Amino acid sequence: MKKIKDFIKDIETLRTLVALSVSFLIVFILIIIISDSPTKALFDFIIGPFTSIRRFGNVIEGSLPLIFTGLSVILLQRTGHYNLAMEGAFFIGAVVATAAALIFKGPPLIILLVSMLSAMLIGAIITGIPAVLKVKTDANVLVTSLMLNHICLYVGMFIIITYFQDPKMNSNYSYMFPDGVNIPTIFGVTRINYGMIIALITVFIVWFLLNKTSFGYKLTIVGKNQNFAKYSGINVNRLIIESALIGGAIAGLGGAVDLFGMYNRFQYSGLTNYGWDGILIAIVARHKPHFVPFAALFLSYLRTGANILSRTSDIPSEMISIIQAIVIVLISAQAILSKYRQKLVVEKTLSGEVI
Amino acid sequence: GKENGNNNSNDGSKLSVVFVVTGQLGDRSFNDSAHEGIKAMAEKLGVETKVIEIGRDQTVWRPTFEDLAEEGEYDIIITNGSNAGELIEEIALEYPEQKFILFDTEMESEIVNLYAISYLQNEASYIAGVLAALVTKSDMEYANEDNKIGFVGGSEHPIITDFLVGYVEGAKSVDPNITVYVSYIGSWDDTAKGKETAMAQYNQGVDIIFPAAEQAGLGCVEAAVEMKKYIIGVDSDQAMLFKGVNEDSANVILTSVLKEVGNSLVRAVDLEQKGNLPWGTFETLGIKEDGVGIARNEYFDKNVPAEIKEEVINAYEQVANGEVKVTSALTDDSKIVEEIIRSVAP
Amino acid sequence: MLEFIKIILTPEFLFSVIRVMTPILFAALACMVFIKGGIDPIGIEGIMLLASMAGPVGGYYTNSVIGGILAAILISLLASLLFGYVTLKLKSIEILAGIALNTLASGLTIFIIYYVAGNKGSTQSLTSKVAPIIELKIIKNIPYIGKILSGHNILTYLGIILVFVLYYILYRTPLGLRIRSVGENSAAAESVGINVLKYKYITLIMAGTIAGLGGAYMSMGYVSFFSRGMIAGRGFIGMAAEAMGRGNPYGIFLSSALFGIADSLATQLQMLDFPSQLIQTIPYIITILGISIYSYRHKKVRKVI
Amino acid sequence: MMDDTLLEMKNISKIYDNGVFANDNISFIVKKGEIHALMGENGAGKSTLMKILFGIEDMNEGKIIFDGKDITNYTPQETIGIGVGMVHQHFMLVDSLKVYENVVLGMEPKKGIFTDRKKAKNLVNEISKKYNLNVDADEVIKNLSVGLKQKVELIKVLARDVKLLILDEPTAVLTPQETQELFDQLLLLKENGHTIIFISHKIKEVKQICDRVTVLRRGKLVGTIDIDKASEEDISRFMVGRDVILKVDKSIQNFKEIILSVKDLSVSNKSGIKLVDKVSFDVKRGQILGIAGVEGNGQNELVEAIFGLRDCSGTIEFNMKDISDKKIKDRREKGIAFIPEDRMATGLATKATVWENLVSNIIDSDIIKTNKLLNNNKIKEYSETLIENFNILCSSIDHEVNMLSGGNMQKIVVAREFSSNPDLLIANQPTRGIDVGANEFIWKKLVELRDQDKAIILVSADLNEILELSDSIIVMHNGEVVGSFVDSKKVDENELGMYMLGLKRD
Ligand SMILES: Nc1ncnc2c1ncn2[C@@H]1O[C@H](COP(=O)(O)OP(=O)(O)OP(=O)(O)O)[C@@H](O)[C@H]1O
Ligand SMILES: Nc1ncnc2c1ncn2[C@@H]1O[C@H](COP(=O)(O)OP(=O)(O)OP(=O)(O)O)[C@@H](O)[C@H]1O
Ligand SMILES: [Mg+2]
Ligand SMILES: [Mg+2]
Repeated sequence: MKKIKDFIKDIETLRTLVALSVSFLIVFILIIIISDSPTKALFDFIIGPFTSIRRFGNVIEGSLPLIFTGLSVILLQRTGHYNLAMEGAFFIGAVVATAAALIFKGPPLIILLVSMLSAMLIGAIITGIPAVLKVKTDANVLVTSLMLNHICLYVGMFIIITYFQDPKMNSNYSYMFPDGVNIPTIFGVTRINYGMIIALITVFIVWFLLNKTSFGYKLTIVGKNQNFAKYSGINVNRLIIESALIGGAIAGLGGAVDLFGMYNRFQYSGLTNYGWDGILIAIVARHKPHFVPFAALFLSYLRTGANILSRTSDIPSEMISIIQAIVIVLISAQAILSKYRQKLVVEKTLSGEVI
Repeated sequence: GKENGNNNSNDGSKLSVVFVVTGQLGDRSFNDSAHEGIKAMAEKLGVETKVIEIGRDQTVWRPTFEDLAEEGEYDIIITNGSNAGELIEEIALEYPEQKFILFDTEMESEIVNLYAISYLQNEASYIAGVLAALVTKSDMEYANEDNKIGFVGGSEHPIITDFLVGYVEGAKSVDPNITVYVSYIGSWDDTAKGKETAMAQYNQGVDIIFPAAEQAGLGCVEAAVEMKKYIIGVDSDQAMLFKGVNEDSANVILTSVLKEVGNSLVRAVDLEQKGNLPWGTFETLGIKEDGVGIARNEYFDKNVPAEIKEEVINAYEQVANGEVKVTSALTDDSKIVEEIIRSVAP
Repeated sequence: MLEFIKIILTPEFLFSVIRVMTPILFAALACMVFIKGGIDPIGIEGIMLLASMAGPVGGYYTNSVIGGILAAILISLLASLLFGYVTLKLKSIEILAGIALNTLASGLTIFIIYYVAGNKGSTQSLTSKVAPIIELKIIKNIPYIGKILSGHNILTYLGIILVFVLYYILYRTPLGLRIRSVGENSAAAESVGINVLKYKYITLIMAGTIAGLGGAYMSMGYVSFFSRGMIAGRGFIGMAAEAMGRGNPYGIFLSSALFGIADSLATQLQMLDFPSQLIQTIPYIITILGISIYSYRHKKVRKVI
Repeated sequence: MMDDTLLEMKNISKIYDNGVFANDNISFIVKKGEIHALMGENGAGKSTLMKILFGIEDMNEGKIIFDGKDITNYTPQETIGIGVGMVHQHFMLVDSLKVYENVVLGMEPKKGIFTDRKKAKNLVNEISKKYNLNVDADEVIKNLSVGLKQKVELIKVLARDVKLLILDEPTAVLTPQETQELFDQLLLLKENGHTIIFISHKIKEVKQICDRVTVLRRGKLVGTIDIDKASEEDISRFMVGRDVILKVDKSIQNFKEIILSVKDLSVSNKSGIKLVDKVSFDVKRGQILGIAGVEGNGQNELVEAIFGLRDCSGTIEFNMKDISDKKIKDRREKGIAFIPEDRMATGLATKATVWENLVSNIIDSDIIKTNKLLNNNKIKEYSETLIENFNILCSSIDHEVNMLSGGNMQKIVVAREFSSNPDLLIANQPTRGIDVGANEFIWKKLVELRDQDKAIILVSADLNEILELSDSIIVMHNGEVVGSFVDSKKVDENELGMYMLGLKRD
């Protein structure tokens, strides 16, 4: 006999599918209204990302930074605080990785390692600041972390422009990284690189931490009821700081991986927004690390499709953000099928089909 | 699409170009200027055109260019090279069949399917500096005693610094003791902050500001109108944009530093149609080549006193015939550039 | 340095503080109402952006200032209610819907102004309608003070009045009591027969209206046109100000003023020869220090007694 | 329908979203003017049934008729409108609001557009005076003790003119005196024609004031009987299916060495007022020390300070070592366990799962780990053992705790704290909201622990519990120890009461 738990899982999957279809339907209607060749547009949007290896590569590449920030958000928000500093940590991680790559001399692999470690360190420091301030002074984490993001941006740009800008470039780009200081690609045609492996290892580590260690258990408890955590003998303050540090290190690492995987010099001109994306990813993945890659792939797929759409069709580029918004909101709409679900549960329970 | 996009004049079919905007249209600046050029091509040269906006997020740039080059649907891809230059070089090598025209950049390697145009904005802003220095000491209605002029940038950026250094040199050529206030808004979009920044300068006795801040610079114009001061526009002929819509704004914009991105693109495509575009080279357009300049529109005529006009035109000629060599932030030593800017700091 | 202190004491500087503060104050007050009613305010940025777009567009079509402001309020109400529908009815997660709303607004505003004004950057080509400047009769003539307090945009005064009005509504009326109870413990509110949904929607309407006014201020007061992305993070800063003011209207007023001071200070410092990026960090550093010191003292006081 | 029927619930069925069959075809009738008891084991479905009646939960099937009107699909708003009031098992209070604000919420007196605060406060004061419920109208809810919160809940319903009053375990957190006062008022209400549904696990209480009792078991109706015709034993048999005698057989006292020694312990509140004032006492192995006192006289603060949940001055020696600087974790590791007064705020993370709540005290130990890593199988095994031993009704250890019935939540706390086999167990209201069967079980467990030469500090509002279990008793009044009895047999209920009310002291 089927467990009610599994049965509810099935309904949940069904709900997601229905939500997805509904959102695509709405998008479809929008496209019909705007476009002269709606079928082609829709094809480009939905199938487009799969029409060439390179495009499919784009989907996978695009998911990389999202995986890191998604994981980062899971850790940062685990203890129930609204730490948004992953945005700044990601950016400053890339800045510091650039600095390290351009300052240190040695074998490329060592430089890479040193750069990534420095990125992790600075990332941890950045997200750690709001946590420490919270614990020591009770300052609101949302406020301090939002402010820190701006500070990261400006200080980061200052560092790049003042110390590392390549005067040969007509833009605020750094010098080129030394030869071999990059993350090599796995498949020639695409830019999918070994950063993917790092990302997946990180996913595993986070999953492991949260599900297999007392540390992860304690984080969950702190997030669900601080009083209870304290009463259980958990050192709440330490955990708030520790989870922030780890979350920031992951975001910083994400910055470094994005940098060395996709570019050969520092070229961000502003905050990347991957941190905010991380919130979406974390929510869609229901704060479970092992769902993060899928959520990231999905968002990346959506974006790749939308980019192809705006390139190949007469749909204005602004529609991309509108379409994204619709899909994201509907995916998380819990109410879809809730009546049906309730009805099914009742039926199954009454008929004794499930326990 | 066609299987490749290299030949066009041969088979007699229409030349097709695509303008890839690595940013957004509506900046009232180089992207809009280029866009004007694209429209002109379609009208005057009968070229088939398409515009694609891909925003500032660099991760989507490569896939877009690769897709376009691979499909080969357009003969020429036109884009801004100051940020995307390096990327385009790589892709141009990868897809030798596809032609690219880049503006706002100089290419060093000689890639045969690439053509680049760069602009000596420092020359035009030199003229603006001359004008500003003359205006601030003049007895024009909104000018005051103080010998102070202003510059507002969006953020620090090599191209912005290039504008700045020319402006400062021009002003110094009129009066070496002049003070130039320099502020950065920290954003290219935030018009309110732009206004705030300009007002802070005006409150210090500055009476004319040259903002190079894209959209955020529009806020500076408002500050000028409200506080009865002057502005020098940037990139496009901004006074004319306000003509008939908002005369107050049009009247405080004494002139604009023009970067003729559109015209230069039209010229390049025209040459290509005639089979004369020297692929694999780059050209630098300055005042002499009319690639940059200042706007001499009706408001300039109406609002700028004759003796100032005369001196401005004088300076124009000096730069055009090479008598005056303007320092560049893009090619000259950054120490020297800094030195010049610092020499007039308050 | 002395020079600089002189600048800060000029009435112009203090005047600018109030101007800079205004949109943040609106944003923070809207966030406050959202949070009191138990609704995540992260979509404030998008709501204000839509309103700032609708102001000039509405003003253009109706050829009146009131028309513009009403259009701004209307669209932010729509956005706010849409957010409500999606989260309350479809039960989407609030933060997600809020972020989506911000994304939507950034695209939709450009889409609309391109349609209306033919330009993707701004609505400058539309004749502008600006909310009037108000001279305060008596105060105007007081030396120094008059120059600081008089002559602001009518919306600025409205914002300041709203601080008090909201205080009284939230803390002194049944409506406020119900909103706060619904926001903090909806089950408790429901158990005494309060229609939770109804008050959620009232919250959305109130906060939406305030956010709409804030957006209108940006494009019909601060400057006279809409430009792409013109809210530029002020909604988020408003969220921060709300938290810093600990959800109390007066506290929020003070923290918005602190933001205004810090921001104006940085603008002044820009003119000195310091690295511009470092100066741009000043408002944010001041905020972090401010909230830390304030919270620390609060915490200590709480501990001692 | 008979004339004297006020409420009829017909064939009510309720299945929660997670598949729990909480009410299975339940029908019963409440007559006008009666006090009708609803009884049953923890998780029997009492609260669910009442929530359905009140309109807060939907039902899957059934019909509700009130005063001749079909109110099956009424919202709480409408239910309140027709004169039904309910005091919920778990507080329905807005923490940051003041007492009077909570009371008038939804029926605010107005002055113009403003709330008439004076009137609101007067209302609270009037009712608290009339029903002897002493609460400060201006105090903020989150500063109140559980007992006071319960009083606010009562004032809340009494302030509304109700025909039918539903009270879901109102006496669980009241002292005996308070309970008596409440009963006097309930009887008064009854005289005035009001009807009351009264949920309680205490058969004595039910016998005392109720007319009829309806019993549920495992979601099903067992039946309704007249109180007059049934003895306490009958009722308990009806409920649990067997005789329950709430009495414990204790072996004679056999105190060993001192395990806990508290000297001059003081605790102050926010405004510097001493809640616990220089309290000193010892607890020995093999001893159950009862702390008696009227709610709010410092018992709570005292035991929280001993466990480390509050700052305090003075010394606390455990096994001869000063532990007053030690963290809670250390105190737990040294062998102290604690059942807190407020299960919802402190004792549980209600949004966490059942297993997460069961293992919080052993998370660092090897019991649920292999190679230092959490082992799901071990966790499952461990949790299920506790669930079985303590007879906790829950369908899956992965369910959130807030899906359990109140009594079963309490059992989770108790099970967890017993599980570490502590040297000293501090039990603050351990049997609050627990059914007779489980109550008996927990008592037995406490005595067992004592007989293993462990020590127990028992705080309870239930004097009967204190007298029944304790070897020794201290009485607290106004933060001070006003009486202490090494042998609990030397004192009776009345005398204790005198001490508790501060009328007598050593
Ligand atoms: N011709 C110009 N006139 C005025 N401003 C210019 C000009 N060229 C560049 N700028 C300014 O320099 C900035 C950098 O331009 P660029 O084309 O290198 O890339 P960008 O993506 O717009 O830069 P960023 O992302 O740093 O804002 C532009 O945003 C613009 O404001
Ligand atoms: N929100 C809920 N979701 C799922 N199941 C629930 C929920 N609330 C209660 N239940 C389940 O319904 C059953 C009946 O619970 P109910 O609270 O009605 O019991 P009760 O008779 O009031 O018990 P107690 O005496 O312990 O308060 C229990 O098995 C409980 O686990
Ligand atoms: Mg002057
Ligand atoms: Mg119950």
